[in-house]
Amino acid sequence: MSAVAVEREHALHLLREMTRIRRFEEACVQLYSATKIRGFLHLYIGEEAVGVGAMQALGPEDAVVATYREHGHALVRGVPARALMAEMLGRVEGCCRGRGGSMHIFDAARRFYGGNAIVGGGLPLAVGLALADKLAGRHERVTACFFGEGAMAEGEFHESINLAALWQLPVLFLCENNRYAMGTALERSESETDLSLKAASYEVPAWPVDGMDVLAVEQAVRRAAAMVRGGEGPVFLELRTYRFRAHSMYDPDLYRSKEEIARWRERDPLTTFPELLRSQELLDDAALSGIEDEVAAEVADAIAFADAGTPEPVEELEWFVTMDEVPAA
Amino acid sequence: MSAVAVEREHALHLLREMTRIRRFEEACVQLYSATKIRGFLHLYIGEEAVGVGAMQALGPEDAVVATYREHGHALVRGVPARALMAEMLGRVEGCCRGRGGSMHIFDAARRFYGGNAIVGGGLPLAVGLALADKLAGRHERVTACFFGEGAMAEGEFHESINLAALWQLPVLFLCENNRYAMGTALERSESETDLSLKAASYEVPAWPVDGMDVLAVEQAVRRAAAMVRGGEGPVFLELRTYRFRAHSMYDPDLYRSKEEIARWRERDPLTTFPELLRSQELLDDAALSGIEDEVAAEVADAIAFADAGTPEPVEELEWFVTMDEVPAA
Amino acid sequence: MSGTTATRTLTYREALREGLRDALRADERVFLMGEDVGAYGGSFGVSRDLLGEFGPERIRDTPLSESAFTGAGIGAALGGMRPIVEVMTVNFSLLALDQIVNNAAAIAHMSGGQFAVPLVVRMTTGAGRQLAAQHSHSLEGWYAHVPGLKVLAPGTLEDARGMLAPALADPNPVLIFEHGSLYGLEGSLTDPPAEVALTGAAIRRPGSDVTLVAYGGSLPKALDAAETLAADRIDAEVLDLRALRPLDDAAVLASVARTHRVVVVDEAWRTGSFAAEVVALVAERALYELDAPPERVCSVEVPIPYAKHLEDAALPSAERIAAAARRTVGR
Amino acid sequence: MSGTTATRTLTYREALREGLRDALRADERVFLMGEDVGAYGGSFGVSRDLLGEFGPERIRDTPLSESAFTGAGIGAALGGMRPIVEVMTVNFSLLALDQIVNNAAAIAHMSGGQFAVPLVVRMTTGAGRQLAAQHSHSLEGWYAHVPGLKVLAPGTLEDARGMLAPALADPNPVLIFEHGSLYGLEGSLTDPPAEVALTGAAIRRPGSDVTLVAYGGSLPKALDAAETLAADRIDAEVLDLRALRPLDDAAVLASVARTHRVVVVDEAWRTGSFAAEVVALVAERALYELDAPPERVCSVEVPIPYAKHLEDAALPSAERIAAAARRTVGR
Ligand SMILES: Cc1ncc(C[n+]2csc(CCOP(=O)(O)OP(=O)(O)O)c2C)c(N)n1
Ligand SMILES: Cc1ncc(C[n+]2csc(CCOP(=O)(O)OP(=O)(O)O)c2C)c(N)n1
Ligand SMILES: [Mg+2]
Ligand SMILES: [Mg+2]
Repeated sequence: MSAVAVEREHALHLLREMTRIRRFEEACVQLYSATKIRGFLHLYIGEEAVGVGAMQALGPEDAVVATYREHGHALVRGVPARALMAEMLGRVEGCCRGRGGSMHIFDAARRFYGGNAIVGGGLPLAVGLALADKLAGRHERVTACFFGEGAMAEGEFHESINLAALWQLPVLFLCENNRYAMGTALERSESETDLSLKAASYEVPAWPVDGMDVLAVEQAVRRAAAMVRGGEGPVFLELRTYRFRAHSMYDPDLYRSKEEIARWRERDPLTTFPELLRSQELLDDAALSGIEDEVAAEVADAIAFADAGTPEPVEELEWFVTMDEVPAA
Repeated sequence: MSAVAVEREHALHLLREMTRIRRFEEACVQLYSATKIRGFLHLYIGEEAVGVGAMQALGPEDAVVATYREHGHALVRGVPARALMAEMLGRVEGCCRGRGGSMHIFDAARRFYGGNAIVGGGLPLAVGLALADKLAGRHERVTACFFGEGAMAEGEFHESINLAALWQLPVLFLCENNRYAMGTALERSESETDLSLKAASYEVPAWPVDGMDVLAVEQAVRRAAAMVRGGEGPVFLELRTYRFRAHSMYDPDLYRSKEEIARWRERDPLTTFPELLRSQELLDDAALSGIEDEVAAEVADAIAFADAGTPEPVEELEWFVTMDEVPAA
Repeated sequence: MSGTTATRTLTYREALREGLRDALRADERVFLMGEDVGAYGGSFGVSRDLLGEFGPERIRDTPLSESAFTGAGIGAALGGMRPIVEVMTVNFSLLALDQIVNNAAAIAHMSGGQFAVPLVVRMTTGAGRQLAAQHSHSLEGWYAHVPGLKVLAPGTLEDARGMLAPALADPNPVLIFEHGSLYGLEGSLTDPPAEVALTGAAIRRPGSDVTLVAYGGSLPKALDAAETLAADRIDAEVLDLRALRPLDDAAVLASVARTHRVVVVDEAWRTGSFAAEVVALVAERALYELDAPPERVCSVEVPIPYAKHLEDAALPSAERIAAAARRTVGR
Repeated sequence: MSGTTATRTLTYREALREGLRDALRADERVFLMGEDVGAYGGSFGVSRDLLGEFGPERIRDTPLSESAFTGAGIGAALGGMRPIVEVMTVNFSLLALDQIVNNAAAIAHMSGGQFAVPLVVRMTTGAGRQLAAQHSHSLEGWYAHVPGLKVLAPGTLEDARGMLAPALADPNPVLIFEHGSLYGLEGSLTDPPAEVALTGAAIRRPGSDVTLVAYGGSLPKALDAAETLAADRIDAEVLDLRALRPLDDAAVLASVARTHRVVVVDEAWRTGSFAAEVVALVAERALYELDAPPERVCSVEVPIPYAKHLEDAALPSAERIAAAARRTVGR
């Protein structure tokens, strides 16, 4: 665990955010078993330190692009748990009126641009958002793009990072290396498994970060974001992490050993970070259960809200296929 | 010019091959002006040392994949000038019955797999041809894939070289870096302009070669091909060259200076190589004009053959849309 | 079950797997390649257990790179192999479309018949599982537009089991679209399995009042609709296209010549759907046979939404098919 | 020429360029991005000279990476800009299709209306210049299949000049298909140029005996055919679709209701062509208006060959259109 000094309040904030994600995802599993959530469901359990740490470096003016494994990012970005859970349940009160579901969370007010179910599909969007900022002279803005290590084999990754580097665009490439793309281990996907080295071949500053350490992530992303804001072009970070659960609810998880999972569970940020804080006397039982209670209440409230939500009237099915105007930013 | 010692006979062979390409291409220009050749026509003038040098390292069992700028490769690979010219003129005597034209030269007997008008489109094919060899245990074979430096920005390049490296396939990646993709200079296309460095980021051995020096090309490709045949996976060569003509017959050539072209013309392999041979007393006027005469006769014969050729009967238009059997290899 | 051939119960998924296993056993040149076909067992479980029997060279996991591995399948076919490329779903096949259209489909013709591309590409298609806009496409009609390809849509266990062998024997690129909602379908097959034709439509239910043309995932819906209609004494014929390219024109026209009414079911969006082709065919070549305007039952023209009730509302259903059929017979 | 507005002669290419120049001058948020739009002057010369006036930020050359720069156009539109992406030709747009279908077309709907994508994508389409199999596609019909997109096909100088402004004003992704054989077309335009509607079909030649439906590069052929037919006293109406999506159903149906015969011209391959959609529309909604089976004049189902006589034989021609029209009137 990193030795970074940390303010108590901020430390508890980080812990609370990671806990919110964990409990939210656990609730999703139950709701899936109860057949209230359907379709593909990809959980962020185990990877919370990445989303939480990274999001600390971003302000409301920045943009975020994520993948189908984006509940955590959305929550920390400020999408209300109610709107998120209502989306999972396909309610009109959901952040996308129930049309997107788990893989397509969008929130215009928070500049959260999805939620993309095509691997690599968000990368060109991020380049374009950053290009818009550059052309419009909005120099302080950053576009943060999350994607898995599996996406790096796609042509879209190559084309997008080259464009961003060539045009010196303010994109923060945040690669969540959880070692597997569905069942495909990194070694069976990339001839060069040092992903920072790969990214550096585009003349992009790049380095690996311990993605199980929320403080290390925060620190690295802050540094990277500052470089990007400084107009020096994109930066790439490889955030080394692990998903504790199967790829999706359909995955029989045949491709990795129980031992491997157990080893990584020892580094669970929801265990190690509280331990660190305790060791620094920043956290005690009361504070911890305070957080857990708060979060439990938030999640319960979100579920109740979603459960009580309404399906969008079928008459509205064809709304927004084409738009009558560009919604105000 | 490289200081490689060279047998006279081989030297004259190389010169003859380069001359064949040059004169063939010049004839194409004239036939284009005479509106006998139509469509897009991309000339290899200036780049002859690359195709000629490289092809020396390949045997009949090897496979070749090229681009729309492939007359030279086809000629040196052994496609008869007659069949090639008849193809340009859209005759049934052409190597593809006049259906392919300049951009789609194929020759099954010579394992010449195109002729591809989609930039980067041949790269996955080359990977597959090499995969077939590997799976079938044909270990001595190489698949040589020619492509321009512009193609390296495409996702297909990234995906293909990664596959080849990951699976250790016998692919020889031969990048013809003529500094421009149509009007786009390399610096405006790639964030990293050292292409060998780029290729090396896939864990593929890669190095630059003077593509204006036919002996240097031959030597490098021989070495690379030997590595590939040795089962060590793919090798990438950046062949630094220049096209003296516009991109195609449509190109007004607005994007580069006359001075730049003139500087490169000083390195014209059809000037420098004869000079080298003369300086080593391997070539004299008689031998040179012997070659020119031979080549002139070959090209004239090809044109006459093509001119006298017949259009494929329109009734055959729908032949080969689907095949009734796989042609024997 | 009685009779001389044994029958057994299995799923569409298992039928596909048996077809794969047989093909891999029968010909050394056959191999399966795609994302997660090996260690994961296939994203929809079709290739589960094959890695164990055939090893990683022949059950070949690929990185996420649809264009390159599909193109590599084309190259391997040119190189003498008989590859089966699994593109996980039709949605991702957009990333490989250039290779399929510009190489697989074109090389034979543009080389003047020097080459053939004996490649099979399998993929999942269709909606109905709340996978939302980017994972619910039905784009097989696009592929059916392209000369040089053959496009199959097995809608029965027999076809799931049997189409692969003739597809591999065919010298041309053959695309097989497996509808995602069919994998769990149960049914019985004879043992040994029957051989099936590669192409050609099949009458799955004879009838005299109206022809319901369907394929793939829409076939069960059309059969359901026919049952409902039967209860109202409307006798619907269900014609399973089986192959979209080549289309069995004659079978469509013959059925319409008997029933004089036609409803075409297609899960694609209506505008520019393959159903439009079938309707156009009938209008051009059997206009005077028609006793009522032809009908199409397609998806509503919206990106398919996640919420179940909205998704259901967007897709063809037995009810919508039956209603369309009723319109054609005026009841 | 007389009258109060001046007219002047120019080419389709120049008309497009004027439209671009005006758009760039009118709105700071507009920029043009694509391969060789700048230093080279545009692969078909459309953007020549614009780099000088607007500079490399707004006339932005891209590397060969169709997916990324098209997707970047979508992102830039989401970020408040009004990008015009030039994909050199429809052939290469296959490499960008995922971005167009899964992002540009879907984001508004799947986000529940939170976003719009005010993007314009221009590309060259069509055959006829001996560019052979990989460079001769007519795939605009595929795009017309996709809800969320608008698909335009300017077939006249006026539309070439005028469609860009309303396309940029539209909050949705608009694709403009410029047929490669039209760039050199000469004609005259009024000064100041007339405003044109974004969508809606236009009768380019009124007639009473048969409707010739065409668009883009097929429009001049249809008009030629109409002239030939007139010489035989067959009075053909030529309906220019102008937009394939949304399709102006009413205009098609109204014309057929007048003429009772229809020939649809489309340079795409016949099976699954957009022409099938038009024929299906007529069959479904104007069956009893038809006095003859509808006809399609499409490309022969082959990868388009290089040799001129074979290419000509593969493509629709005024002769084939006229022959089809004659069949509909029984002469
Ligand atoms: C283009 C594309 N191909 C395949 C898929 C199917 N798929 C969904 S997630 C996934 C694995 C992606 O792995 P990675 O990028 O590492 O992200 P992770 O799921 O590990 O977070 C695959 C293959 C897809 N959604 N899109
Ligand atoms: C996918 C694709 N995009 C664009 C084009 C148009 N185009 C043809 S050649 C070319 C330039 C290619 O440059 P490079 O790869 O360097 O090869 P060179 O022509 O210099 O030999 C372009 C942009 C194409 N044919 N294919
Ligand atoms: Mg991963
Ligand atoms: Mg080049």
